[in-house]
Amino acid sequence: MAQYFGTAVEDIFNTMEERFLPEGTVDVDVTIGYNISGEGGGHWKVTIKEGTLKTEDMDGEVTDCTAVLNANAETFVGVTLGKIDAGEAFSSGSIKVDGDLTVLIAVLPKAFRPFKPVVKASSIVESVEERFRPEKAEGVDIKIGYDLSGDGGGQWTVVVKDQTCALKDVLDDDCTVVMRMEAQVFVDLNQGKLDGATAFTSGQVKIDGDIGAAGKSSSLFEKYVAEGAVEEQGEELISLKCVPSINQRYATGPLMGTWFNGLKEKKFYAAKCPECGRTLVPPREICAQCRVRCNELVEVGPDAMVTLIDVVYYASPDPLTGKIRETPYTALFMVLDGASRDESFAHDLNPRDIDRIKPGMKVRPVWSEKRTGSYKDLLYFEIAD
Amino acid sequence: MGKRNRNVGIIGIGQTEYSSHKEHQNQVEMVNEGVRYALEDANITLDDIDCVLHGNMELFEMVHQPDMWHSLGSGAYGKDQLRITTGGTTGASLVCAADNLVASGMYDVVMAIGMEKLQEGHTTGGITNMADPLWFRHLQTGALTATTATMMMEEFGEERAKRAAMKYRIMMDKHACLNPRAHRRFGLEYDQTDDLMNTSPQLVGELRLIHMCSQSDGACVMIFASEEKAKEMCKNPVWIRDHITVHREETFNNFGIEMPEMTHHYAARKLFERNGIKNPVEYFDVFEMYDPSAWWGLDWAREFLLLKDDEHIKLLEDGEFDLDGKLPINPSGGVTASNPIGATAMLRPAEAAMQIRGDAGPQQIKKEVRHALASGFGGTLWSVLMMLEKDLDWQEV
Amino acid sequence: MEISYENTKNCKVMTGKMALPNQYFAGRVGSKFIIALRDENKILGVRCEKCDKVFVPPREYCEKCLSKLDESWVELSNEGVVMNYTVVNYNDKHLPRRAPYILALIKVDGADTPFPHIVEGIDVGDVKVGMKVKAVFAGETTNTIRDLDHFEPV
Amino acid sequence: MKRVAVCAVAQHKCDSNIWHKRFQGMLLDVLEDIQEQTGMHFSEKGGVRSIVSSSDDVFDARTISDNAVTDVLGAHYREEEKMAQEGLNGIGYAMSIILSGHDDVVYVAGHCKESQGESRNMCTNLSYDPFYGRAIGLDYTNVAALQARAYMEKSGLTEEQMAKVVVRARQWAAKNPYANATEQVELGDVMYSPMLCDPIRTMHAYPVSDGAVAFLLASEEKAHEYTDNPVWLTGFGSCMDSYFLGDRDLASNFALKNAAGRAYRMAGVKDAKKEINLVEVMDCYAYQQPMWIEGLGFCGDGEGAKFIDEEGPEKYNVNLSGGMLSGNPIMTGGLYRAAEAVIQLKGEAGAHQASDVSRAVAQSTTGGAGQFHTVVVLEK
Repeated sequence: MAQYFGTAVEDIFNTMEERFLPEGTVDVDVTIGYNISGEGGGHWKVTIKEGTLKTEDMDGEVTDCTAVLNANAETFVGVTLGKIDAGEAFSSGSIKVDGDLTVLIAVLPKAFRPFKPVVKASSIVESVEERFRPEKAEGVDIKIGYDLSGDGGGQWTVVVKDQTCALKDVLDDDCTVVMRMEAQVFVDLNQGKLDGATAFTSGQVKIDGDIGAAGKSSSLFEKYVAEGAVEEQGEELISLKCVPSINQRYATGPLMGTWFNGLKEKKFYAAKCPECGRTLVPPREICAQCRVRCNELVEVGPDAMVTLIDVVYYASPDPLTGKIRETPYTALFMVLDGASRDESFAHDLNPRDIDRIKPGMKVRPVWSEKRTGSYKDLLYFEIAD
Repeated sequence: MGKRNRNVGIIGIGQTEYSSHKEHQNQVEMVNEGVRYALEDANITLDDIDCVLHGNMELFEMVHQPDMWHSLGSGAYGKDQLRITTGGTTGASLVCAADNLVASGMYDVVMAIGMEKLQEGHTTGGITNMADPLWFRHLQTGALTATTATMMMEEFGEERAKRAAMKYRIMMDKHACLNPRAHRRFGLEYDQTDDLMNTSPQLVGELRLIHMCSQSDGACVMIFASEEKAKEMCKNPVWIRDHITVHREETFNNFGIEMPEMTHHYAARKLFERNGIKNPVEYFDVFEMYDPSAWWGLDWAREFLLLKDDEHIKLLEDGEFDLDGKLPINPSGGVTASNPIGATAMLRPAEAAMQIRGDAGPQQIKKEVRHALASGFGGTLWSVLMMLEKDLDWQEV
Repeated sequence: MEISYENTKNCKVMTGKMALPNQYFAGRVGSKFIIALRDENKILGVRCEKCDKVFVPPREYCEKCLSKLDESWVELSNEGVVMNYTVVNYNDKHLPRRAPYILALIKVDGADTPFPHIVEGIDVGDVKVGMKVKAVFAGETTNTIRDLDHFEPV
Repeated sequence: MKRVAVCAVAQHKCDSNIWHKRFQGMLLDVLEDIQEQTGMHFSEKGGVRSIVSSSDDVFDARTISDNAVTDVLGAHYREEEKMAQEGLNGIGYAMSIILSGHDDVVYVAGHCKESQGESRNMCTNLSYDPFYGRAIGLDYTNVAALQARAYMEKSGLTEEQMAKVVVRARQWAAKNPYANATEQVELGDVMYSPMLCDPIRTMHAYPVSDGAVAFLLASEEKAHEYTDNPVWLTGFGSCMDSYFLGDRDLASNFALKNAAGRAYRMAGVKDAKKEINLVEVMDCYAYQQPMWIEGLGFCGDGEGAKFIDEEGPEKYNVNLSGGMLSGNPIMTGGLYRAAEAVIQLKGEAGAHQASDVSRAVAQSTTGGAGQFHTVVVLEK
């Protein structure tokens, strides 16, 4: 099985079940397809629905999902392990997404615990020559034996002499010290998940021979760092998540106050500049161009002509709730009837009109049934035929 | 404007690397890294600094009066200190302010610090918080819009416009790949143009993920000195000739049937007029532009360089904005590569000054750079434009 | 419609809030300090040889002489002296305790600079400058200086 | 050296809850006031091109707070820079715009609405670092209390002297049409007002305030176009102290002494006591009036308390505006100080006009417990 950063593509899908977080997906109903190209790749379909997970290994190209992710195996593993920056992979096109990109950004982090590569005892032992620190081995002449039982186990001898280090995959008879334990215990010890003294005193590790040599041997090697798990193995860096929050009382003043009252009556009030006649929607206290106070409000609209259209495919999550608007949605720039020609007003379009909307079209506002004089009174605009 | 009281030279530049991961540093330590590099570059110590200028965007890190805390690393202890912030333009505003403060005679040596640690905040939330809470905040999500892309496709045809924007983007990436401090370095090739312009995920309309700027952490620090001090302290000071700032009202109400003159165009028109610059493309040897997206970068080249019709697209297509072209744009890789917001607009004059000094590193332009243009952008289409010179030989107009 | 700015009939106050999510990093130096509080119940400082001072909280570089300090760690005592104090008598969301409580500047033995912290285990009226206090560590971590929960009289 | 003139000032009346105006409306009021006084305009030919604003993103709850007010600053298609500290620093920066030759007229305006947020202490808590300061709940009130104790220890400042400062502030405030807290109080009212943060009592602390201030500055050559009665800005200086409270000597006035020294040097003032006859200090808490006075050099080290008893405040015309204790918002505290100094020097202070004032000093502070200070010298 092809491995990238010490991990096979399959490992990621095979561990989905155990990494799944049902509580994070209560309101979710999505299917995500994965087409992973290259050696070790394949096709998978993941269905997340109301706190349940189904992972299917597919025969061919996956299509017709909420979102389909296409990438080569190396990129996919790299991004999963955090070895490759996800944003960069998207930007540079080495990951492509069909369908709703926001699903991947919004759903996946809540649905799964991060993937951690499976570390094998053999990879730890086999990296011993790379991790050897000759400067610490002056005058050292020992043979350390490893006898690891259970899944992933085996027998090895590490020979340290003349400031060199050699690995043999047999257990020599004349070892200075032999350490015997379950392969998993060995992995946990090397990953700092298990304290050496505890393991020894509880009998999980048995040491034959020179116990002192066993103690000293640890300083002869750099700490083992699993591929793809650099950060976890590195020093702990403290971070603090918080949401500083201060309640506010925003004054409307007489102009915006009247604007909100106007919404209740389905009316738009613009401030009119007494010098240039420009209309400001929503109203402002001053005409920025003429630097004169606006003392008059005039009614404009409610219909408008569309000047520019922005179709938004990527909605940023609301920073407070994490909720994301349904995409795509359409933001309109328009000139309200009776407003000055250089003055645009922006609002949303009824999603139903998204395929038909064109610049130059007439649109009309759609109001909330119950209007209280707030921004919620105006729902969106729709094509007026 | 009026006659300069005295000339001001750039004598030191310090930049951290730009990245989205600086977990190993707190804000103070990141600022301090930039300060140490700038002092080292200028070959001076904190004792030589009279006044420190600080700027970032408070709500990105959500720190009130951050210069108070950052004084632990900014070198401001015991010194005069001012804090000027103007959103995205902050870094450029700090350079303008440093120029004014030194030229005034109030201070001889001023150190300006632009910083942002976007990883510590919520960039989109911070930008959305810029909108009026009474009306527009509920409609806005971040700073994404495709209005420029739409208008360019209308004017130049969809295919040509999309291809040009992507060529601009790949050019920026090629420049960024040379810059060891740049945050995003993809290694894009021009033969990926078709693929990227059609398959990079769409954010808004034809504004795709690949077109958009990064979110970075980093600090940029510059040291400025009066003519007399600069000549005494530094072998090759870079001189600030003039600068202009143009802000506009809060509302994005400029997409009506008639469009107003863009602030970028207004800034360039006024600045070049009062400095007697007839043909900016010929006059300047490098342009470091605040280009938040490839679409904006290409479109704004037309505004800042006072070009007509499709001249800017032709210059791009003919390779004249490349490193060996007539007017290289953003040898640093620009904002699509690195964007620590409070520092971003300072990177522009900093990188332009390094080009003039001739020590910009791998992204150094081959031909001699004597005249540089740098821009800042922020707010609701705010613009800062400044001119840097190798020699003190310009004529006051 | 004529608008009178003196007439407040149409003026309103809309409620809202400013709230943005943040993630702050303590950095290498800060992490070492907080981890020592949290895991070993030890207070660490850094020494600046040039300024001849032991600072706490620690910092990477000296703000005055720019000496690098993050390799000159000093383990400090968990006991110290109240150098200054106030009794906080108001309540607010950002405060760590309900009023009244004692906020003090405490100089732990071995340090040259005191730092602000909470003093408990004494009537708020009885706190005095010069009082000897000792650190009480928190059972649960917040990954801040409050892993040292408070000081109390010796 | 060239001189910079203050042609006009405008102050919005302070109040603890200006609920019926947006801060934009408050700024428009002071803009119109300045235009009325001076005929200032912004037209392409000969109009104002440079604007310096002052506001704060956290107090305004707005990212890029100056973006919200560009139009009411007259800054549409003009140069504008935001001083993101207390606004007196903006006066210093505006001076540099004129002295550098970059421009010869600058409009300066600042605003702050403390009433908008639920708690100003929550705002200032955000100025502390997340791990050591915020976690302990530091804010500008409780760190001021630590400084108050240190200064009381050093100078012997008593409850009665602090009460005297507050009583006097209210007396002068009653004569100032722009002041917020004008209700008259007796010594006992202050001395037995509830403890806010020992030793700071509720009446020692400035009231929550909303306000806006504007200035028109011009070069000596241009000033006559706007006024016949200019006041000259002759000195500016600022200074930063350490951030960590424990790194500082809280009672030392380190930053203020340096800031004042620089401003006096620029203005050619050798002995403040002899050459300055009006003082406006940003006394957010009662103990700060004697302490800042001391830092400005009007009495010896540790003699601020004695200064109060010896009627120093009357002798040197200290805070005839009523000062911060009668209510100005924190981000414009120094701007209100300088505005008062200007109208006093112009002889336009009305009921609270001092006689024979020729040179004034205005001071402001940013940060907790006076971490940073700014000093401006103004002359007739």
